[in-house]
Amino acid sequence: MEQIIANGLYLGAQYALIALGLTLIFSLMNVLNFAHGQMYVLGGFVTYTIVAQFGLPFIVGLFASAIVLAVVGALIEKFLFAPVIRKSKREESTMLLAAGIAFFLDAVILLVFGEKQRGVPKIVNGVLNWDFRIIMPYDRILIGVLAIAMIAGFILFMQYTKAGRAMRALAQDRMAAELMGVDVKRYSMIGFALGAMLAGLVGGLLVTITGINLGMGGPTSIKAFMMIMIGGAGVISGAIAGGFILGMMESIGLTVLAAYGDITYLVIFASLMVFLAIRPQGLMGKPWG
Amino acid sequence: MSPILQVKGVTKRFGGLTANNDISFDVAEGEILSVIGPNGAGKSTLFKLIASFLKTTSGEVLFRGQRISNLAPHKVARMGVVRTFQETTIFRSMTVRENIIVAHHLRSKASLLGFFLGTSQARADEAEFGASADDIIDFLGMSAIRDELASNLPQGHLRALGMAIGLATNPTVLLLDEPFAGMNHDETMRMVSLVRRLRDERGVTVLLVEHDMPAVMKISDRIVVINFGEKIAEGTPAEIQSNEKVIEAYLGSEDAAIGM
Amino acid sequence: ENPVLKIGFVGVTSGPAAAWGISNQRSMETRAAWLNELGGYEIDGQKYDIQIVAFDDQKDPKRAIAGMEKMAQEGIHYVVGPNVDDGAAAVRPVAEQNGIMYFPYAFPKELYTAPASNAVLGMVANYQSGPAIYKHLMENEGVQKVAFVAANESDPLSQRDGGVEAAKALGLEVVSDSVTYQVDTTDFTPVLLPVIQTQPDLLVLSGVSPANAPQLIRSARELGYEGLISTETAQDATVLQEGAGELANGFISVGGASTPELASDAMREFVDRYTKMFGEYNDESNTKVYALEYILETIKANPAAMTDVEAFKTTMDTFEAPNPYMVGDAKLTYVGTSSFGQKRQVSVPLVVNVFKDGAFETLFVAQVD
Amino acid sequence: MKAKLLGLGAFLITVFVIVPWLIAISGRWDFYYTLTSVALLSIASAGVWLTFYIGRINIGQGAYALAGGYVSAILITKAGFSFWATLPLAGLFCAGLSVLIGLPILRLRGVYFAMVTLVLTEVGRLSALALPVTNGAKGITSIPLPGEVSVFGLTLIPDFATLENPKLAFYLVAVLLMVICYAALYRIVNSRLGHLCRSLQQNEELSASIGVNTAYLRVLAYSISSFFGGIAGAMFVAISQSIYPSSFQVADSVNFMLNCFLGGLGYVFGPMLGTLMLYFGWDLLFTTGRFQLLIYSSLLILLMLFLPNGVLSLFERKGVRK
Amino acid sequence: MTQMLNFKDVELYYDHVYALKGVSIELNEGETVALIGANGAGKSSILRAITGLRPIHAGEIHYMGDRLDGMSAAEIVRKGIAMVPEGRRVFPYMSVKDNLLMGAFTRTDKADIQRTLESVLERFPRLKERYGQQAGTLSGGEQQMMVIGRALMAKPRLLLLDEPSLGIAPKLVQDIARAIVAISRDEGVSVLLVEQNSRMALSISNRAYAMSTGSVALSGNSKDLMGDDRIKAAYLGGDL
Ligand SMILES: Nc1ncnc2c1ncn2[C@@H]1O[C@H](COP(=O)(O)OP(=O)(O)OP(=O)(O)O)[C@@H](O)[C@H]1O
Ligand SMILES: Nc1ncnc2c1ncn2[C@@H]1O[C@H](COP(=O)(O)OP(=O)(O)OP(=O)(O)O)[C@@H](O)[C@H]1O
Ligand SMILES: [Mg+2]
Ligand SMILES: [Mg+2]
Repeated sequence: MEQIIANGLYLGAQYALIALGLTLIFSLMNVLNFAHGQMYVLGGFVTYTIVAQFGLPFIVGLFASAIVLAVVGALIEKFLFAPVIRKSKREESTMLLAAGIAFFLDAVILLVFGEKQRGVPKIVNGVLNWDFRIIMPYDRILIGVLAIAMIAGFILFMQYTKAGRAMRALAQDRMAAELMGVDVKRYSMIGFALGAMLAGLVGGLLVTITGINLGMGGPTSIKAFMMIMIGGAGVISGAIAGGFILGMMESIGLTVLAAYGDITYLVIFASLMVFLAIRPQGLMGKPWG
Repeated sequence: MSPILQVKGVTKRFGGLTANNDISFDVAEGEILSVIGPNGAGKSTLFKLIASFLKTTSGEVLFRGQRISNLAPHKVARMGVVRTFQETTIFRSMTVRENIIVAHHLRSKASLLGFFLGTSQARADEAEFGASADDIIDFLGMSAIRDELASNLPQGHLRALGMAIGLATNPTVLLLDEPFAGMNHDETMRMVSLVRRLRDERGVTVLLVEHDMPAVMKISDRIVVINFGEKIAEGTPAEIQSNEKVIEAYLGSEDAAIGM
Repeated sequence: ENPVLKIGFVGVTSGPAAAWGISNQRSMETRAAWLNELGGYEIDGQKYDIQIVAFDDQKDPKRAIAGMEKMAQEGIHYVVGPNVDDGAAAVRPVAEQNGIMYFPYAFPKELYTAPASNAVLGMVANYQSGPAIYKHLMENEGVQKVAFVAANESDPLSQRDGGVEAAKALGLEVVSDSVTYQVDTTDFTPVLLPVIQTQPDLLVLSGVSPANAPQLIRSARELGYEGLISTETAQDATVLQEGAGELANGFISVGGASTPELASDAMREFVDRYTKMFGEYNDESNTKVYALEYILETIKANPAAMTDVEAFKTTMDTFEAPNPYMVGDAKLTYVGTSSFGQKRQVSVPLVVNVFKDGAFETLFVAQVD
Repeated sequence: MKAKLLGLGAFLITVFVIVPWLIAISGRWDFYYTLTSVALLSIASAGVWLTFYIGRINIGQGAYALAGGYVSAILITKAGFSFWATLPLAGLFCAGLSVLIGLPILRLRGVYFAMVTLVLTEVGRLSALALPVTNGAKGITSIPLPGEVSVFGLTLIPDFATLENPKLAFYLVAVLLMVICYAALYRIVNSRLGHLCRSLQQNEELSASIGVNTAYLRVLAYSISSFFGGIAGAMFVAISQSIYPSSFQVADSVNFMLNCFLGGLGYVFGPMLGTLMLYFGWDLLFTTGRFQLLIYSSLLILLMLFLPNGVLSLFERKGVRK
Repeated sequence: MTQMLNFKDVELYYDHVYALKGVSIELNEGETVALIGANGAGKSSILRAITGLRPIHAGEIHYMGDRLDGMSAAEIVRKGIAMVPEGRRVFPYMSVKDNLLMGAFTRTDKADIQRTLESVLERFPRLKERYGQQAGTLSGGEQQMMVIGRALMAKPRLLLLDEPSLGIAPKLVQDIARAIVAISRDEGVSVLLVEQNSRMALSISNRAYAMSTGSVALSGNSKDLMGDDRIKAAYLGGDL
């Protein structure tokens, strides 16, 4: 039982961090960023390159991932999403753009980093074994703690800084925010960059544990979609809740349903659909979903 | 004469908040009845309950003696009880005329399959809707904006369009939520006389929520006042205007310095 | 200028499963460039330049059909691929209608059993390697209890079912065979927890992709599992080293011909050329060097086969040529009679490897008939 | 009206006469399958477009294509049905299934609906893997080609197995289906049904207030959409003579949606054009080798940048009125 | 009196609808100017043009010696112009406090912001009671007060109000009208007020412009206009 909870927490922390970036971008621009998973993969490869290829410390790689992805995010927002949103009649059109960007990043990642699975050496060795009730390698604990710290940092940033407040305002009413003197173009870009940066950071964190390969992008996006759906799209607390809930569901489901094997995920997915049918806005969703 | 609409002890709670508390009143056929009250008093909620867009917590609404609360909203509309919205609610990317034509849905005699196949009944329906839409446009004096995209209209025209949509359904009882908001005096008075004509010429019973007191006093046969979800007064405009409770809660006393 | 002989490749070279097709395509391209550099490949006294025509099917069976149509359009009669079961099954009608022999890396027996006759299994199937491995481990390591895990996808699940059957036939006790995982799993601890609790002696990762293998191994070891771990698919040493480090030591997988004990000079040169051409070798390619070699050698043996697959089929029954990639007097022949009732499989050595400190060591070598 | 009829005639002549003729003289026989795919995928996309038309982003069409495929495959292999009988049955089965699924999930809007349908595709795949009737991971293979249909000894459709050129036959059937589906779609959009769908797309509450049974209409549109998905899936099974849980997956569902965007959500024929461009585009870029995906995605992004309202918006008129 | 705002020969259109066909209005420091007119006359468009929410297609907008047209909304706000838009536009999921603080977004002096905050809360005691509540759950009247307060948080020199009485109960409209008078009197803020309640607007303003379909039909002293027959007929009505 303890093990299940520990696994769920660890999974939940990393999931929540992924979902946060996605939900931030969604709330600011109403864009469902299909390329989020690819950004995560890119982050992983950047850290891999810095750490495994250049032999620099892990923390440098992590920072590099954050910076590279923030820049990529900013550029994508400024030159792609902003003009398309301005010109298109229905905001869903950005989905095609997002999908195009996802394909594009896939192609770039394949050409630059190759098709192989990559990983960096463990950053901490050893395994915590509490009487066989909880078995958890130290590096996982470290990554989990780092992820939670980042989530906390992000919440504090959004809640108490001027930029955070500006972004929240922007998400709720663009025009009103503009009238408050918020440079909406700039803050949209910052928000997108921040979202991309979060994706990159998770990629960088996880490359030490799960490694990274080009195929992880698409499924990661889908998982992230599920999380923000559970919690409520565009809501920060919802993304965090969704991440932890999905983490727990996987952890519990895989254990409880192990005997039935093939249907674990079928059950998880189906119960998700039932949940949403009952609660169309997710847990903490706002009516504007 | 038995009332066309009876609101019987209607209560609505949202979580801990009681938006409507045990409200009862009757509406006679062909009457124009206004519901007034401070912001957040529960007027729009009451309308939504009558049109069955919300489910009542307790109590019921009867239309011609038949219970209509908690039915599906389209069924209530079909019976002839139609609401317009407080927010300017229209079909944004249709033209004014298209908006009104679509709103004729209830009058179609042909089935959806019939429309799909283009039967003669369907074509007759279409022609009739077009003609009727033009009628309504003329009636409301909107011919200048007939083919304008609804999303381009200013506030005032949106209200008029909202009402046109309501009219197109050929209602027996029409619920208008703040139809005069955002209109100046001149326009308001035109709308007032339109609503009157609607009642006089088409026999429509009208319920309305409005904050424009001059208009309310002019148009209403009777007024119901709600405060904090409770009915605090009911009567003719003259009675309401001099009701101390209403003045205190809602009307305020005249102040020449600000022209009111 | 030599005339050109086009050989096709239809497989997945982009997206999540890109690794499978890319290692495939690259090994073909390496070999073709090599042959062309030598002045072309001689068939019936005429030298041909070998050209590889590749089509990315994105792991979509519908695209795979389009790819096969493209091959037919290009006048190609020999195609390597597709990489997965559904694609291999989907292209069958096209291949048969257009007279194309194809060499899938997919295991469904119907593809190779009559009335089907145009598909040739390009590697050792798991239902052939599995029993050999289990038997070896039973006899040498005293394995009694086996557990299986597989990704929740067609190919791995089929392979798991095959493995379970084989293990039972050998008299092994299967303690867990129902646990599956999504390919995008990022943490395998919850997946493996119930499996490890059944305390198997051998943990089989059925049809595991090179991306998932290191994580699974790592999670199992971190959970305190001390038994053996094996798979019937080919793996890449670098990937294992990076992803699991020394935890991967002792991991048993199926390899090709590049293990030092077996590799001939030609194999080593192949690896060199591959590395030069594409920057990095992929050990998975070991199992994928053969298909092209078989096609060319068979055509050489019967030049009529160049345009006529029926001639190819007849030749297959008696075909034999030296295996350039292996030391000793290994032969290229077609096998499969016992599995499919006809010779529709290339004969490659069944090399079983053990991972040790960043490289594979040969555990044993067997043959498939 | 006249222009429309002319356009229709030109289109029919193009797809039924000119295309086969061009293929015959150019010898590009591979285009038959490409165009057959385009026709079938555009039918599925048309379904997705219809759900867009009621204001729902549908990323779940793959699930219905898969279900349709399985229905056809199972009926043929296990119950001995003729393929031609299974084709409408597959569509009807999907329509029925979509009513069950649609009733609860169509209450969702915006991204919530989109994401639930995305999950639905995955549920489809996992169900196909888990159910016994679908033969699980092993799929259903060696499905016979469509057989003969005859009435009183008169052969209406020949047995495909005996045909010299089944490619052409599949092409003609697929295109015929496409023409029928788009004709139906066109009628839907341009009849009152379409206007009501549009009202739903723009404001469901208001729609209900004018007496539209929104729940019914939503389910109706969704089931028509799923019907399209089902028959497209069944046709593919006939061509590949096999089906696996992965025959239609998330990527397909996403592509169906992209086809609609690319062509333009505001145009009935948008999904057809979008499918042609996306599918054919990938095929044509096959010569660019390892840069295929890079070029393809770059083109996609550029198209979106310059024509965010779909390719067909190119032909729209603009102007300022005083 | 110094001129503060000069809105000269401005033309503006949306997709293909002309909203302003050469409109000129002026506003002096300390003045309250009312804009009245029929629906769709272009009143809101004038405010949108001033704050840069909509680009203008001809004409010029000058404010205290700067040219506003071409500037972004954010820059214009920094110049001391605050607007209360049509339909309130609160940030519904932020607390009253955060909404108010958003109003001071362009300001940096924390102590000074705090002082303004206190004065706003003093002016609208209701907001103090609801300080931590989510703005979306406020009643219509409270929301209206909050957005006026929010605009004041920017310490503007020019305040633009678009139909502050829309959908507000009569008693609250009176409160709002009094607040506007007080703001202009106490803080010397100039006000440009768009109103449908013409009687109220004319009573509390110094000057007024009456608009009809994209141009100015009448302008002048509010007192005079109140007596003007044309105004009476069109906007005030005889029968109250
Ligand atoms: N869906 C809902 N959930 C929770 N509370 C609600 C909901 N709808 C309305 N309320 C609350 O019920 C109360 C009554 O609201 P209602 O909209 O009926 O007021 P109103 O009288 O129409 O006010 P106004 O004149 O400002 O339009 C308000 O406090 C409002 O916040
Ligand atoms: N976003 C828009 N797109 C297209 N046309 C618009 C838009 N906003 C306003 N218009 C048009 O511009 C004209 C002026 O509109 P504006 O909002 O300025 O009027 P207004 O005087 O404020 O009216 P009201 O009192 O009804 O709010 C109207 O004819 C309207 O149709
Ligand atoms: Mg209301
Ligand atoms: Mg206005």
